[in-house]
Amino acid sequence: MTSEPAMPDPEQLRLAEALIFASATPVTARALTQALPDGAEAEAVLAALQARYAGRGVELVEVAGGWQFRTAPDIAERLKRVVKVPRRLPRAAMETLAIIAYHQPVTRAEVEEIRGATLSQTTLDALLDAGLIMPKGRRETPGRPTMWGTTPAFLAQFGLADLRDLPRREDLLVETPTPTVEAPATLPEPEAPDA
Amino acid sequence: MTSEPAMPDPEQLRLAEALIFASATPVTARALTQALPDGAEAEAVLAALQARYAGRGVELVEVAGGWQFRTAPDIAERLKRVVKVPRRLPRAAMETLAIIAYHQPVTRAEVEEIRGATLSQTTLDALLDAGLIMPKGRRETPGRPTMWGTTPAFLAQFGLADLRDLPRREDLLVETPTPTVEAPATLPEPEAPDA
Amino acid sequence: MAAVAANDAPLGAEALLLHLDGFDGPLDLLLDLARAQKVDLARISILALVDQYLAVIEGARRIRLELAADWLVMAAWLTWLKSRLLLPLGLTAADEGEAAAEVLAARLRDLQAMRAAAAWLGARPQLGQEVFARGAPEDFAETDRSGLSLDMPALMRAYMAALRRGTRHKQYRPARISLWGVKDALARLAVLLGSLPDWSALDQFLPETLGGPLERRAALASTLIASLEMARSGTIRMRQEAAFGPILVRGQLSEAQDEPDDE
Repeated sequence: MTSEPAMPDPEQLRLAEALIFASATPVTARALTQALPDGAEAEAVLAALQARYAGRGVELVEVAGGWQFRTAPDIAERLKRVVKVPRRLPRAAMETLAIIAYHQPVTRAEVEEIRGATLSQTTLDALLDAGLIMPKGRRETPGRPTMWGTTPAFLAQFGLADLRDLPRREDLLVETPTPTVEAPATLPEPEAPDA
Repeated sequence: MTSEPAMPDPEQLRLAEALIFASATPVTARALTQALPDGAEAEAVLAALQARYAGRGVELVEVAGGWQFRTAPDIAERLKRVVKVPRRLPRAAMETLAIIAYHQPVTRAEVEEIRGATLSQTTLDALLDAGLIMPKGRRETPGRPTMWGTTPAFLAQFGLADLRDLPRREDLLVETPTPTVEAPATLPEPEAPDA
Repeated sequence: MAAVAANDAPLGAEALLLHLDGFDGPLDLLLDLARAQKVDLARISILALVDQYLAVIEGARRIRLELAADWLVMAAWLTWLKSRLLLPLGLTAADEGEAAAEVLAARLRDLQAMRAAAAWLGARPQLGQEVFARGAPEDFAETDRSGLSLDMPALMRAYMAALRRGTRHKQYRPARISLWGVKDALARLAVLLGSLPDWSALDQFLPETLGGPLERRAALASTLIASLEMARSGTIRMRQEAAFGPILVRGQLSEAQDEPDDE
């Protein structure tokens, strides 16, 4: 045995390469030794293999006590792609949004009246955070409750040019229930964001 | 552009190498083209990459409509000693698979007719579990029997780029192969464009 | 797999049975017998094949009578085929035999081809058997769940659901149908007639606030009945100039001025 690292047998290199490639977990030097023919030096084989892959798209790295092929970090960065998985709004939020869209400007109490359910702060916050609704002044009644309306972002999200593009309420409801809160007789006036 | 294949940019080679290496399934030339910078020639990059890996422990092969790195077939025996390998398909399953591959879409009754034997549930289940076959609609005859065909996983498992890679039926009959003798495992030779 | 190359040597009865069990049915056995003829499948002798098959089945039956039905069905069919094949050429029955023999040969070639295909597939290095893909694939995809998935149909469904629930929660009160009854009409006529000294059309005594046509007709009918009632008791007088003409009423107070023109 010489002290300088001898170039390992190419067949050993091939076997190590295939084994590490096919393994689902990092391959320990010990496991590699068992796979290699007797007398082979796993360390030398690994070093040679690492040198062979140096600077390539895939590199041999030591992780978690074993060896594994990993994409070179700079390439991994370039291959990274963002997959957008849009969330759906919870049902309560969607219903609240729809009511605000059709009845704006509308107070929280009115939304609750129409939905027949209380409107939680979480739901309101979710719509505010999503930029879909905004305050539209206060109603001049006792308590001066905040009125809510939709934002231009709401229109953009639904691909509407204008609030008037919402389907008419009459076209939606076969039997028109009569909500106690007065809905605008016609359609809500379009917002003029830059008026 | 010269007619002789120019050596692709090393960075493109790194990127392609990493992309195909990382993927769990074969990478199509189209997907590669999208990942490469504009103007890069996927075919040339693939050819260069294949040449680089020729004779190594891991090889680049064209399967199931894409490209995939796989361990070299000749080290199968040595790898099997350390890598856990599932059971091979029994003869009845292999024959059924061959019949489905060649006659698809084909009904169970037709498979039975060709084999002159009933097709057991075990066999059908084994092929389905392995993801090698799938239903391909129903035949518009009385009873509307399900028709079967092979999956992309079938191509991947047997290292076929395409169903057209199956030998022609006429060629199968020319020299009578002896089914009981295991033929030596041979992969299609990697093309070495500048060998 | 005990099937191959067992046909050249004469078989003992026991071996024969084992042998049969090794086949996947009669066609499988026939193909094996045909292959034993060591000629191209296109040129096998169907007649010789039939004889060999029948000999095997006969041998097997001697020791096991309950041989599976499909072996016997095939034997019966082959016996029929043999009888046709032995007929002199030119007879219709002989032609039938030739055609049937050709079908059988084609089926054997078919099965043979599929056998070969299975062998070809089996000889290929299989993924997960001889060759292996990357054991630890990497995924560079990062999911971004910050976006919202909103669409009009969902908004509409939500709106309708909200309205339905909203109305369901309210107490149901059937709309009050208030029809002008005879009692009401009697009271109204009694009050009004005093202030109307002259003949007046009956519909002038209808209440001012009437909903729809239904309410109007109901009020008119009630008022007519009320006025007839009052006329009968002599409180008022009524008259009608022409059929379907306006019905006129007036109070009895001014009876001095007028002729009685009942009805």
